[in-house]
Amino acid sequence: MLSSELLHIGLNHYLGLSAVIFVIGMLTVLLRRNLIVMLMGVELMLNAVNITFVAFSSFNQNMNGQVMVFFVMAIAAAEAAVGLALAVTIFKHYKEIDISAFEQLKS
Amino acid sequence: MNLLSVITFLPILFALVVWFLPNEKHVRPVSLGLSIVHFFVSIVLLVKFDISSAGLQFVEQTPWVQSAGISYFLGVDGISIWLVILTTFLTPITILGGWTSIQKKTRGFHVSIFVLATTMIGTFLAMDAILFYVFFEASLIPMYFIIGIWGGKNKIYAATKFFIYTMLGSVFMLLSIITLMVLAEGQLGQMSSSLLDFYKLDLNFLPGQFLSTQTLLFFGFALAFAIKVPLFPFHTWLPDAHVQAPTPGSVILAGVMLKMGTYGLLRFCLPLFPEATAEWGWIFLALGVVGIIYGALVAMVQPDMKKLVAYSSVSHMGYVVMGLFTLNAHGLTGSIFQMLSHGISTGALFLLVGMIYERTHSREIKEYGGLAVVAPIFSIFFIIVTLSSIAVPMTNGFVGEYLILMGTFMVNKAYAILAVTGVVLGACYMLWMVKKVFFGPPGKLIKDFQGKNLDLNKTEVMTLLPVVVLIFWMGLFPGHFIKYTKASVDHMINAKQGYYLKIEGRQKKVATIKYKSTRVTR
Amino acid sequence: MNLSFDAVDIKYILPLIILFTVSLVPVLVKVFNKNKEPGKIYNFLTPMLGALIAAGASAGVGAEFLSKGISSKLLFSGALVMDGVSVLAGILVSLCLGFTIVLAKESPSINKNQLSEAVFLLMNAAVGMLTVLWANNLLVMFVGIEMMSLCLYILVAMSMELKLSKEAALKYFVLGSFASAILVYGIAFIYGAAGTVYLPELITQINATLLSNGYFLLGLSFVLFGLAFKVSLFPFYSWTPDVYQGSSTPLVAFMATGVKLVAFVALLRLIATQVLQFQEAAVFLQVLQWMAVVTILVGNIAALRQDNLKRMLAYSSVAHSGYVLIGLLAVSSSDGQVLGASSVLFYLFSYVIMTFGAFSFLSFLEKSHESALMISDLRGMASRRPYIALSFSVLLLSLAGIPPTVGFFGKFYLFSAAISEGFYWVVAWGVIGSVISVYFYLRPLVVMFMSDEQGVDVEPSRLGTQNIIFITAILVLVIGFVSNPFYLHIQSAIKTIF
Amino acid sequence: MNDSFLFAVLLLAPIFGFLFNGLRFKNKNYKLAGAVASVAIGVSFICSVVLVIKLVAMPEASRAIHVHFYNWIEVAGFNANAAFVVDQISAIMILVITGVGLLIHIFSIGYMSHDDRPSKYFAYLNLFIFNMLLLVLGDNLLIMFVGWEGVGLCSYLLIGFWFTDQEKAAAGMKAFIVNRIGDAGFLLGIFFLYVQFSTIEFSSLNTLATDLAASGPLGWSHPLVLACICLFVGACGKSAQIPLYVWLPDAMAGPTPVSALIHAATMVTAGVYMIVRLSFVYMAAPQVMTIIAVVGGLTAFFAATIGMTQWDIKKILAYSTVSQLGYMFLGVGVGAFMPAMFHLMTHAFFKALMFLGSGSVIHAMGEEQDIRKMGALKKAMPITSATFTLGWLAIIGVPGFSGFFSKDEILWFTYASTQGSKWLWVVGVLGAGMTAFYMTRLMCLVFWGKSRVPEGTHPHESPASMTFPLIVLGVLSVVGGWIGIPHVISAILPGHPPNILGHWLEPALATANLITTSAVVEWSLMGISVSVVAISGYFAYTAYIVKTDIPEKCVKAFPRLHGLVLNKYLIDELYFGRIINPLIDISKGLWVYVDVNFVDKLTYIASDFVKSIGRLFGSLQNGNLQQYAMYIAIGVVVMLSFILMG
Amino acid sequence: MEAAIVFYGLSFFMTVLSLGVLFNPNPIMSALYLVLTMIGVSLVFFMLDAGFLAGVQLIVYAGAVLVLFVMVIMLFDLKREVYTFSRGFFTRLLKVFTGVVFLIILVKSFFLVPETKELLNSSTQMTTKNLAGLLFTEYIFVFELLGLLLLAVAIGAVALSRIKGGTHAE
Repeated sequence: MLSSELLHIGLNHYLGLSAVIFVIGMLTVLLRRNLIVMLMGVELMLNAVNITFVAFSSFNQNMNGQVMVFFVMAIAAAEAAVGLALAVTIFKHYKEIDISAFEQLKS
Repeated sequence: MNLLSVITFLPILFALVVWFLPNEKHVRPVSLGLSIVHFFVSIVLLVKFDISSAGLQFVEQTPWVQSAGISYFLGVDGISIWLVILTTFLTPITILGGWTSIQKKTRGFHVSIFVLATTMIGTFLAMDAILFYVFFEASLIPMYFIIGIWGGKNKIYAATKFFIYTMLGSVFMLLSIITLMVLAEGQLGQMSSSLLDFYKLDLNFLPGQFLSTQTLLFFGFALAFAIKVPLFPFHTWLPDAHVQAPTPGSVILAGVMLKMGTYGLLRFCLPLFPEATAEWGWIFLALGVVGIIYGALVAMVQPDMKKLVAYSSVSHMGYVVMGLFTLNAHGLTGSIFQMLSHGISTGALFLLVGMIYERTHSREIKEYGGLAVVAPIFSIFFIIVTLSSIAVPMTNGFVGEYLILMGTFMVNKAYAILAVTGVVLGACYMLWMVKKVFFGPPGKLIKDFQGKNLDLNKTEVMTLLPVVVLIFWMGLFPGHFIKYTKASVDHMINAKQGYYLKIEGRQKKVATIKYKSTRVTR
Repeated sequence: MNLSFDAVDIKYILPLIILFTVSLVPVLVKVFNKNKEPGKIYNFLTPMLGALIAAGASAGVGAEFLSKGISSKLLFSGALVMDGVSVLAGILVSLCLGFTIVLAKESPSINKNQLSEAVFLLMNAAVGMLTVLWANNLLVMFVGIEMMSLCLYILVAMSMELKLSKEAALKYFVLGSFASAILVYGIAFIYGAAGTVYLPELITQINATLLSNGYFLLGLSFVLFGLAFKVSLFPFYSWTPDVYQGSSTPLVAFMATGVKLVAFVALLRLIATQVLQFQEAAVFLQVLQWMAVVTILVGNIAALRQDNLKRMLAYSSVAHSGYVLIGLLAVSSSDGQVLGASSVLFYLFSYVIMTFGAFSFLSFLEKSHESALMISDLRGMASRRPYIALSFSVLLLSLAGIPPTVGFFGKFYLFSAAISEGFYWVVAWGVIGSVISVYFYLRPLVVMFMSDEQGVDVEPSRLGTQNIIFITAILVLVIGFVSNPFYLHIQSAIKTIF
Repeated sequence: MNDSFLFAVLLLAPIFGFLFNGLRFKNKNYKLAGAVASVAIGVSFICSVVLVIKLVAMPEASRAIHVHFYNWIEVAGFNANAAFVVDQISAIMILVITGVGLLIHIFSIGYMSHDDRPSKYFAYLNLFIFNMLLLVLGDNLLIMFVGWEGVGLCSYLLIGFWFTDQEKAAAGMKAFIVNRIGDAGFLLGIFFLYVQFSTIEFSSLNTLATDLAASGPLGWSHPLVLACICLFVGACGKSAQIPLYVWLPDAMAGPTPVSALIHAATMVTAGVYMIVRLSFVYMAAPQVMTIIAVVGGLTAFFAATIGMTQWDIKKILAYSTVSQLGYMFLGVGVGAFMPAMFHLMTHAFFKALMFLGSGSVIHAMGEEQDIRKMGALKKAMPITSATFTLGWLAIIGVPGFSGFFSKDEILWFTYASTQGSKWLWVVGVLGAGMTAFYMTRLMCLVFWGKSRVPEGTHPHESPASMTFPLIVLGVLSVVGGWIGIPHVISAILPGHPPNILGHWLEPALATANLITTSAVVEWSLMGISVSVVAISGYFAYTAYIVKTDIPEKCVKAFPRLHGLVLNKYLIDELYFGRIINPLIDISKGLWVYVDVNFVDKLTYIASDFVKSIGRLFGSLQNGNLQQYAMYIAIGVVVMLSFILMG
Repeated sequence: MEAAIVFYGLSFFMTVLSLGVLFNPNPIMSALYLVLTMIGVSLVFFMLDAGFLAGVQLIVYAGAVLVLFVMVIMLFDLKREVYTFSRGFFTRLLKVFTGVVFLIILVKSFFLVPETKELLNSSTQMTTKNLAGLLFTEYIFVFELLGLLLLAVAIGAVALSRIKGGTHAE
């Protein structure tokens, strides 16, 4: 029973995979100090989202999901661009990319 | 233009006039003149008032926010008329009271006073709950500035406390008003915040249970007013506010603003929630009694004159609240009368304390002594006002206090007997202060002023004279005043369940305004 | 669904097109001018005019709708919807943009060497905002939000001020992307569960079965959370004070008003799908109630201890989000919809006016890009600049909800909507929050009017900013006194979305 | 003349005097002030006389002139009209008040000649007369109360007239506050009566109470009984009865004519007057009358004991007044309303006389009041001495003098009334004996014996304006009693002079039933009291003139008792120690602990609580970006789990 | 069966690789792990019968975006980090715990409704042509907006890199 359920790869398996990657991406953002690696975490999350979209799209036989993946990808790229530009700017001024150096604004 | 609107918004016009007055030196006399004009305009109201009617008179009603059933609805009846006159009467007096004590930003001060007058009159005249709330809350702003800008050393603390404390109460009132409006929508078919519509509502009441609509709403309103009154134990903002406020501020605060609380109780709590009032009124009777005794006892040991008078206000307002919750004609009439007389006598007391403070820059009672020698006229005025404050017959204080006590006695003998001790204690603290300040050998402060003229000047005498006249007028001929309130009070007693107010006079557009229903029926 | 679109549709998105086209002008001028910063005409007047024309175009759309009696129109095969809310909010966003450009021109914290880029980005952010307002589709909404956010990330970082603005941009960017990821994850789940991301289709799809579907619940939650981040509701508000404090003030004015307005309209559209009206969704309502209450309390309480004026206003804007959420709660029930939504929109409009005014005041006073305006700096304002001080007081009192300002009526509508749907305890906490808020709103008043020492000297040259303060203050009073026509317009606009 | 006009003049003449002098209060022309004031009172006196003549002319059954000016307070059935009445009772009072008042005004012209502010003094005095007239003329309880409080106020002002002296000011305050306690009782009494009868008019009250009493005895908790008790508390305050008598001795701080007018002749008798006014009501509550009788008897007795030990001439007279008032209350308590009124009147004459006499002495001695420093003033002040002697004879009750008739009448009623008791009679007689003792002592030490006047003081006779009133009052002290000669005495007198006063008052008063006894009993009781007085007076004469060491021996024999009595039974100390100081302590406690540290503290606690939450949020907002991201994550997780699982 | 093996194997590798992104203290290594994960994602797309997207994924992500990342890392000359993770042991623990709980909740909620659908390979609807069709009809507005977005971002990124700020800019 159990094994057959495990062996039959269904929608939830893909979603589970995407969830794993999403959570790992999230944890990257939460845990890593390096701004660039944090960006990578965000990318991971967006990729997980893409897997979800595609999985739903394929299992539901609905093409719209794939179109959305297209947009998400573009936006992920744009975000990466902005993030890296920001990183460059910051690094240029402070020679520092560790976000724990930026804690002036608080309370 | 309706008379009531004129009376309400004339001060705003005056405020603009004063604000744009080219020469700051003219501000005082012009304001005084304008405020006296205002007073006479309000006298027209008194003259035209039909004393035989319990209904609303001079009604003015135009839709304001139709979508929520809010209207600009002014009306006057026997309950509110004197409070309006009291306000217009005290305004010139406050301006005179600030004649010398307000030295900086005179323009702003007079503007604040005028704006304050508008908001206070509006509070008393508004027959629409939201309009009432708007005026009620808006009155905080000018008062806040008056305390905060022209106040004493600790003015900011006092002003903020005053503002927030009062606001705390009134937001729950807002909550209750909105609930009533929503109920009105359910029961009358349209949202309305007109008091007249509120009176028609059938509010669910479960005897003995706190969590019933009527009880909760009752307490929502009552809390706001109890804080404003202020009823024990919500009174602690008052001494701070009074001590820090400038003299005119104290006069207006004690003279009129506190009455907004008792007026609210009378206008909202009693007629709107008859069952809840009957069931829970004892709390207010009891708090009134506690306030009377507690205020008097605490006043007895105050080292500061203004604080003493402030606590005496707590005591006196305790009488008013007690009178209101007797729910009989004697108590109600007494309360209305006491509101007036407290406004006059306590206002005058603050005025007097302020006058002497200006000269000596101290309010410490123990530093005075023997003031009567160096300031005999001042002493005479002070003692007259003191007598009014301790309710000596033939002064205004007596009539109200007597009627309230009698009303209470007819309802609950124990409370009345307890409250009567307030009569004794009142004499104790006031006379103690009089003794310490005016009598005895010259005190520390007075020694410095020996030989100098500490007595009142002509302006000050002119300020106090109308007050004294009124003190005796009200004391000797209370009938002149009671006759205006009689019909309304009787109506309130007779129509306890199912209270309603008729609109007198011109019936043209007013009575029934159909609001567009805001609901989309899906 | 109609899979084609009409060229006439372009007419309706004219505001967006105008904004984008005009946004190119300063940049192009700069490019063709050998990278030299163009003058006032291109950097200021043209964009201003563009913003105004965009607002006019929005109004024109509205007028056309009114004259033709159309309530709403779908554009681009249902990607966008033009209805009353789109029109009204669109006008407001365009006006905000215009005002922001005025502030930006006069503010010291905007780099005058990059003003053209800043204006370009601002206008593109506005394009994103308009998109969100018009979005009839979660994907469009997402892309619009991203467009708006990405422009704003860059704008925050472009401030004259070096350290704090970069930190703010960093935080805004990382947290914003994080939240976007959550939002889009939610869209994915909604897509998966319902097979569509079109809001009108969602309305037809939503039923009890869908609401017990785990995908849909996840999706709905994530979308709500993602939008809650944008409007800074608890527990997603943490970025707000830091980002607002670090950003240049004109930009904060734009973010605090425009972004919030837009994101709330998005939330409104989502909730207007009546998804929360089902018994199964009651748990969402509970969560939202708690969010509202805690947001109000957190915002107001945290603002109490702030001495930095900008940070204080930031926290106050957090609290205001909580208030708006109270109104949204009312939208979630079937008979409170119109009332709730109108109250939300009215409150948002009033909030936009007063918040914009308040931030303009900060912008007016800032001496240099590095000056952090403390409350104590306002000393003696009343005697030096009585009218400005008075206007600011009016704005603050309105923010505190003291009658007869528009802030009071906004709260009044919200509370009455919520009460008629029975959210008594939420409203009770709301009013307690507003009592707490009075304390910190009064602090600047105290300093301005009640202390006599002198504070910072005011630069007298910022006429535009000054006028904005006056205009907003007067609006606050006028709409306070005559709120009814405004409310009725909003109500008729709201009726078009249901 | 029109009745209303007469009343108006009667009442307003003093007010005119008050305003005239009050508005020029800084003026030092004592003659003008005094003249105006005296004329004002004189006008009132004339009006009173006219009114009384009118009254006499009326048929006996309906002797009352009612006047209604306007409705003072009128609320929902409650009517307190500004209405006045002259009937048999108030007729006596207005005559006494305006008559004696006039004399005292005249006396004051001389007495206040050296004062700084004579205008103020006369203004107050006139105001007092006005209030006193209100009190006695009022047709209902509330008007009476107005006067009641008004006289208290004037008393306050006049006691503290020399206010620069802390003690005098304090005495005034004490008087007012103690009176206020009584007034509070009075108010409650009014309430009880109003609740019971829905009226506060005297005539209706008396009729209604009589009807009520006819239906059977009333229990303690009946409103009427409670009303009577409360009103009696009021009377105790005003008339200085135990336990509220403490203010009267202190009240001697005021100018002596004031003591004569207010604290001997008129105001302090208001309590008696009030009870007499309500005699029918009180008759309906016999248990309260017993209380009154006991309190009166005890007051008479104890005040007399204190009087025996005092050295201050005015204090002695003050305690004597308290004691005499005790007699009056004893009288009303046993139902002897007429004798009480009679004693009230005679007491007004002789006590006013003695006070004025003492004033004359004090004036002559240069404000010296200690009788140990006087003596043998007979020679220096013959008129004062002579008139004082008349007063002395009257007060100790030497047969033939006014005090004899009135006091004896009271004692007879005490013995013979159904309300009375033999024990009370014994107390009364003992009191009379002591009165004789201390009054004789006073005479001995002041006027007779050897002079102990200190060097440098030259006592002299007072001016005519002061002696004239003395003479008039002296005469009245003698003849005043002749209008109320009891039946037994008149029976043996030539011409059988009728009991004019008795007949006069009879229709207006309730009367107690007397036990039928023979005239022998009455005569023997009279004999006993007279002999007790004689023995006691002789003893005093011996002790202070003949063998001056006796007092000291007595003191040494009972040092503690003497100390106790000398210190007025430590009642003041008791009040201060047990009531006033604790009250002040409680108040301070309330202020500090309840108001500042509890009620107000709660607001601070609330605001601190809010602030500490603010600090908590502040510490969460630590600036770390990843921390914020974590909040978002946690928020998502918690809310998700709530949504999906909950 | 094979599909299951492939899926599990791929999932395992992707999980390990993404954990590598998370845990490797050297950013450049993280970037490489990310590239590998992206490739894994594109494989997943293949498995889900979304070939076009898989290609785009490879080109856009693994190609362009990652090159950007690596370039920036190179530019910064980032070495192995001393402080890899955020401060505070308990905070880290809390974060990890949150993540785990999040995962559990997600996975649990997937199974709230019984799964019925089957993956249908090579269906006629799911073609690249259809994708393009949708993109240029139904999604035309978003598509165009995306263009604006990219333009704005491009200009913004340039502007950002040129900022000087501060007083020395004037």
